Amino acid sequence: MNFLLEPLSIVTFSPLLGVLVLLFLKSEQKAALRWTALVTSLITFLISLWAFFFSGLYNPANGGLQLVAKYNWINVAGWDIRYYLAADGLSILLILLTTFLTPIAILSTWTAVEERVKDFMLFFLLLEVGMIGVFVAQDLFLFYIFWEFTLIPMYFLIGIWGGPNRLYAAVKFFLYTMAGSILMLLAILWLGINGGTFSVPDLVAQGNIPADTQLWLFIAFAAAFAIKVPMWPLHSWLPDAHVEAPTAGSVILAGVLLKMGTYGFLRFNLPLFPEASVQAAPVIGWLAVIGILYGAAVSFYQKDVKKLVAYSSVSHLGFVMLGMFALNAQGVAGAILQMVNHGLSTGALFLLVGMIYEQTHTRDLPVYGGLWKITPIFGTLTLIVGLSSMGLPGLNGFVGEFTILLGAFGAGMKDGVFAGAGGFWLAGLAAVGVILAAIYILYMFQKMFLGPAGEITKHHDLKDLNWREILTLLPLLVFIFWIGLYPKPFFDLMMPAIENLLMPFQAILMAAH
Amino acid sequence: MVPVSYYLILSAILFSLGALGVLMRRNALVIFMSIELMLNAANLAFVAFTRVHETFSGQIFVFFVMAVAAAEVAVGLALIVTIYRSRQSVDIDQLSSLKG
Amino acid sequence: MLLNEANPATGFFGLVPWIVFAPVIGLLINAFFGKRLGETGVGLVASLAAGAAFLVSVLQAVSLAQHPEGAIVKLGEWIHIGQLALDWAFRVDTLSVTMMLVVSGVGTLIHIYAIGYMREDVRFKNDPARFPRFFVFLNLFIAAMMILVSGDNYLMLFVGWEGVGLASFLLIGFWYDMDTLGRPSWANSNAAKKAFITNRVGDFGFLIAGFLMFWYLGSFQFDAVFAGAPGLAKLHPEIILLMTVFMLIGVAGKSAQIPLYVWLPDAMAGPTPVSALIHAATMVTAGVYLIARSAPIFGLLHDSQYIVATVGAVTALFAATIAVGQYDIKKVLAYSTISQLGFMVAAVGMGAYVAGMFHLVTHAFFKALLFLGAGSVILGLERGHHHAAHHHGHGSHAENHHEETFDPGDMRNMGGLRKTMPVTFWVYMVGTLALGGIFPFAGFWSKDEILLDASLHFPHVYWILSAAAFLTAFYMGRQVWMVFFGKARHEAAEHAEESPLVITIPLIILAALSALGGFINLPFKGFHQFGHWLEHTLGAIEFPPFSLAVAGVSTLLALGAIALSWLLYQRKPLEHGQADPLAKPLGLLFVGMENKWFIDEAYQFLFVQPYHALAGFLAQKVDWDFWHEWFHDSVLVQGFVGLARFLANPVDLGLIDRVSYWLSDAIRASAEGLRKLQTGFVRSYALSVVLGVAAILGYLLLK
Amino acid sequence: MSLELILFFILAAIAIATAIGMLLSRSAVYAALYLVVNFVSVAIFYLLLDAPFIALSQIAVYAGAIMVLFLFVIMLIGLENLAGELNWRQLAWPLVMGAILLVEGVFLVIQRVGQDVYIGQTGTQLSDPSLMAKVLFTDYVLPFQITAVLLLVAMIGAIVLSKREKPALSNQGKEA
Repeated sequence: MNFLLEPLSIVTFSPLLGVLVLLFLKSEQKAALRWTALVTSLITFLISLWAFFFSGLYNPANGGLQLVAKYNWINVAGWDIRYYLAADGLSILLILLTTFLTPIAILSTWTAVEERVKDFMLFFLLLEVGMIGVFVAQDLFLFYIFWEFTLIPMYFLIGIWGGPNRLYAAVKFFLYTMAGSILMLLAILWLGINGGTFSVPDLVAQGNIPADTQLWLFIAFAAAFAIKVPMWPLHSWLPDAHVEAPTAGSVILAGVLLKMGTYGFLRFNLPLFPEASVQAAPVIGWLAVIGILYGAAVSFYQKDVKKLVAYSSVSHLGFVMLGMFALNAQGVAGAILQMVNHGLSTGALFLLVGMIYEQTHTRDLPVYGGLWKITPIFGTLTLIVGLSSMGLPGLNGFVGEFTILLGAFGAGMKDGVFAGAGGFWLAGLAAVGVILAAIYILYMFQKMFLGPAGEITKHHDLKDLNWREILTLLPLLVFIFWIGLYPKPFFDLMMPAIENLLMPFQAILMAAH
Repeated sequence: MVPVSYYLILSAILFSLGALGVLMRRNALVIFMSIELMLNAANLAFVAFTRVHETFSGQIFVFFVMAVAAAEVAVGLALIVTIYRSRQSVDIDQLSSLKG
Repeated sequence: MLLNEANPATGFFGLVPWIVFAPVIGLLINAFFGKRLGETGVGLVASLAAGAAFLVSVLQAVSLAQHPEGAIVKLGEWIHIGQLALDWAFRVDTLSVTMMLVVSGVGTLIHIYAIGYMREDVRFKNDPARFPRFFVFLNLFIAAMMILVSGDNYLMLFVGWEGVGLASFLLIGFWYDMDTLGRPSWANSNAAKKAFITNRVGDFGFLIAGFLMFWYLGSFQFDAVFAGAPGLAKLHPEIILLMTVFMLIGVAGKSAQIPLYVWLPDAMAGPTPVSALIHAATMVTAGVYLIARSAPIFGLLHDSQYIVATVGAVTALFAATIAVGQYDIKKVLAYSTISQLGFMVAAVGMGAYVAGMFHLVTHAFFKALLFLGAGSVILGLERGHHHAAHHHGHGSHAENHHEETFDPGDMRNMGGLRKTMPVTFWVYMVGTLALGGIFPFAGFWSKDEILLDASLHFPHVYWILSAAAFLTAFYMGRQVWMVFFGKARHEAAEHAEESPLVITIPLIILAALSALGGFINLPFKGFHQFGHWLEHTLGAIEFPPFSLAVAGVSTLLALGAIALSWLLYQRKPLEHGQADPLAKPLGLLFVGMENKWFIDEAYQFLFVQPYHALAGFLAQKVDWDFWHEWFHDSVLVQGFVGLARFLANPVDLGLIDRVSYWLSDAIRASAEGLRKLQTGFVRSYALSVVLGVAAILGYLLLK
Repeated sequence: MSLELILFFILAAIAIATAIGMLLSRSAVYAALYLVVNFVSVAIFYLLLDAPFIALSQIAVYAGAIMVLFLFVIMLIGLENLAGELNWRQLAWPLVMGAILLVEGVFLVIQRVGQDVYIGQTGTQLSDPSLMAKVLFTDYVLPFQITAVLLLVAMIGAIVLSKREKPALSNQGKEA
């Protein structure tokens, strides 16, 4: 039973305690249900803070895996499957992002979810378990279980509490992700059987996969992750899922679930298949750039705010992928930070959209207009979050986007991964995305808040944000400014791990040129 | 010294008697008691084997069997009470709704 | 804490972060407590914040006088990844302090002016609750601009660069729910958006220049970059050229040069103090500052200088031609600003950094003066309009007020204001003479220095700039005659009233500066104080001797232009509804000037509409119809359904079902027999269990 | 023939006799009482086998708790006259099967165990309940916990099953 007492196990499974409490509450006790879920998720957040910063068990200067919990689990037929949890600089920010966003998302459902509150909270806490599990699992098999497990609560969150077309969206989300995962499962089995172990660090240490096999495995893993990210052109499920999902679902979907894809690339594809990663980098880089421009252009055309934000995710995650596959320190660090940034600002955008939707029950841009006059706090917060999303210097988005672009540009230099495949053009075109981001964000802001009063603004008695809503957004805003002005603590957390991660690539690139 | 086979034969006899009880009685309560008898017979064999193999496993199994038996009796008797309430009888030959 | 980090030997340098903190504190106070402070309180807080920044700037200048080498004050680390090392660090040297003084000095005056201006403006626009917001934005602008001019690396400069863009966006869109005439409209917010996006295009250039800089020179820090640039220029001159060209794109965005100047005229949608502060005196000069700051890079290649100088000169002339054809008092000034920025960019492009910066300073004075004067005129007309409406209005005033689209900024509605608004008139005259380049006003000295440099090194620039200077004097003359002379062409102008002291006092101070500002850098031996001041930063500077020829020609041109404008606009003053006297002689040319050479329309056609169409095509056709609806919902889903149907009908019904029917028949037959076994008696089931047990035991026994 | 063996035979006789008695008893109460005696005799066998803890558990759980439960239920549903329940014509198959089982069992024991296997001599250790507890709470802790849950579930199940359906009061109220 010791495995349950490991710090990371506690972090991962502590939401289950809340689930247990929820089971004993009646469906009618809505307040109690909400408070239970909120308090549980807050406790989980505190535990995660404790585990990483106050327990003394985690040393940020160490680039390797820490807080290791390693137990034998399934040892049959020569398979070596372990219960293996650990965290390092690549995952710590994402774990914290998950535990941080969950209470915020729960808080946002306070008045938005009135039906089947109990089931909602249950699924939400279960979802949190799955998400944290994905980020801490170091055994491929365990990872796969967590990975697939997240699908189920999300499926129900969309399918039960979603918009009018929720079933279509939920099924599409489920099938799309499943389809990618199947290939990954095959690759996992191949690795586990041929490598003699499912533990990622061991497999990385062995590292004797021939280059052509690597490429196949890379593609199989990438299939699952690219759909989740989602990379262009596999993004078709995203607008449906986002538009139909309830606000809290959208927040978590954008904030954390998409990061599982990018994290997958970072944790599995890069270290396990370094040669294949270098080979595939230009392709992924170009897909990312197309995604950046395409997502920005398409979101500019949207009339539905949620759809606009959803497509902007395609653009933002294009930046993340571009930075990651620049395979240099600036690019990867920027990519990880941008994952967090996207979680914060897009999460906040979804929250804001949800807050106004609760009052107006429409997300149609043309019926808004002139809102800033009536709801100044709401307008100002949306402006700040929007600016963060479009990368205004001084806010978090800029730090991520700038370092990514800088990294991508450096990868176009003569010894970088993009050197033979477009060079500076990748970063140059991606930088155009910065202009396009300004266009769609300002378009959205203008159509909602500026200009003369629109239909909704005229005919509804709209209220500004209340204290609970401000409280929901405040933590996000704090981090938006913090990361923008003083990102050092965040970079410090990830840099040692990034240096470890990039070590093999220098040799490979040296050999290639 | 008693050879262990004596205990085992006794256990077999008790078990057979229990089985006989299940087969020949119609009263659900008595059938239940017969089942308890069979469980006891099995327990006896367990404990006997404990002495042969010099390990606690047999005793511990008996312990678990008792716990399970207690649970089984609780549920079973509750069922009987419920059946009696609806049928005013515990004659199992009258309970033939499973007839094909 | 902040004080400790500075070198204690160097006086007030440690205070420099307060040029940013002071306005930030001001904006926070006003943002959170603005409603409670009342209008005067808000204005006071904001002005004090700007004033504090000015005070700190003065202290910097005092310290610099003793330690001209300046200092770098590090506040903290920002982004450190690998070799990338970006800090929050402030650079105090003569160049940055010059900018600080201009920004905070002019800024403070405009803050004070704005207290009076906005108090009336919010009432004309019927939304007094918006008053505090204006000062929040204004302080935000000061803070961002201070970051821009004081940053010690290109990225920190960029923070300010985008920050002022944001402030500009917010202030242009301050009356976001109406147009410049106060009618409900998207116009102002469109103008704001246009400004931000155009600036972003420039920022894109800036970013690319930054990337080149980092990967070829290894740093963003000014000293490190400048140290490495000459070496790179020898190895890869093309990289330096690219860097400067991309930087020029950034400059074109921020300083409104061709081809990105289009946002600035629209930016006049913002309240007049904004036009004065941001879109004339300070923000738009950021590009000039950037080039001056990057002098060690721009000076490396003649090609870079040539391109920059030409862009500046062409912009100067081009914008001046448009200014001639405008009727809106602020639009004329806006195009004049673009034109003057062209002068400055041309100057710094030629390597005449002192001349460029000199013109920047004097221009800040007189253009701020002109804009504020124009604001005063507009307010005067608004008052007059109200006055007239109250006296004449038969029936409902409000109705009258709303139906008539009176444009207080249209010069065709003015005339004869010399008598009704005397203070405004006199200060405006000072500004006009300074801008026109009349001896001994400030503009004369600075413009003359630019022309002198051009005549020595870039003759083509000299000719273009001279033409622009001629037009400058002409359109300013035209404006003055139309606004202040002749007789009123509208009843509002008849009843116009002079502005209160809170407005006129800043005007008078600015007028004094515009008149005397030129004396900081007289082009005679033994003077050149401003040049020597900047020499500490820019290195040794060549001071060409004062040329009577150049000065004489430019003065003659200016006087000639004013005379020409007198002939056209004053000898026979414009009547109400009469067409511009230039329209006939110039014909199509004037139509072009009037309509800004149709550049906006061209951009609309070339960029905006195609992007709209492309976005629509991608979103609707490609992403939705093709990819989402057709490919996913039709091909994938229907393909799956089709496959399922195939499996269901021929395969399943035809084959498997047949087999299964047969099987089921067989099973049913056997079940008929077997069901007899189901007696329903529990004991018979038990019996069969025992039978099974017995069988197993038997097997064990026989095995 | 040792004393132990004599004791064994006596007890075996009692056990078999009470089992048969239970089988043939006309009344459920008698059957239950026969069974109690049977359980007690089996408990004594446990003592003979050096398993005191099990023996006492046997008495507490079987003879005590379980049989009391039986008696309670018998009281609850009333005494049923079981006379005539045993229909000798129906008994052929059960008897045959019981006999087969018995024969097979005995033969299996003889075949597999043999008559000369004696009980080991280290019984003192096996009889120590504290040692047993140690094994129970280390190696078998998970089954132990699961058993606890099982008991809880059984308890809840029994409560739910034997709870009377509440009559629909509201309807009656309306009609009344």
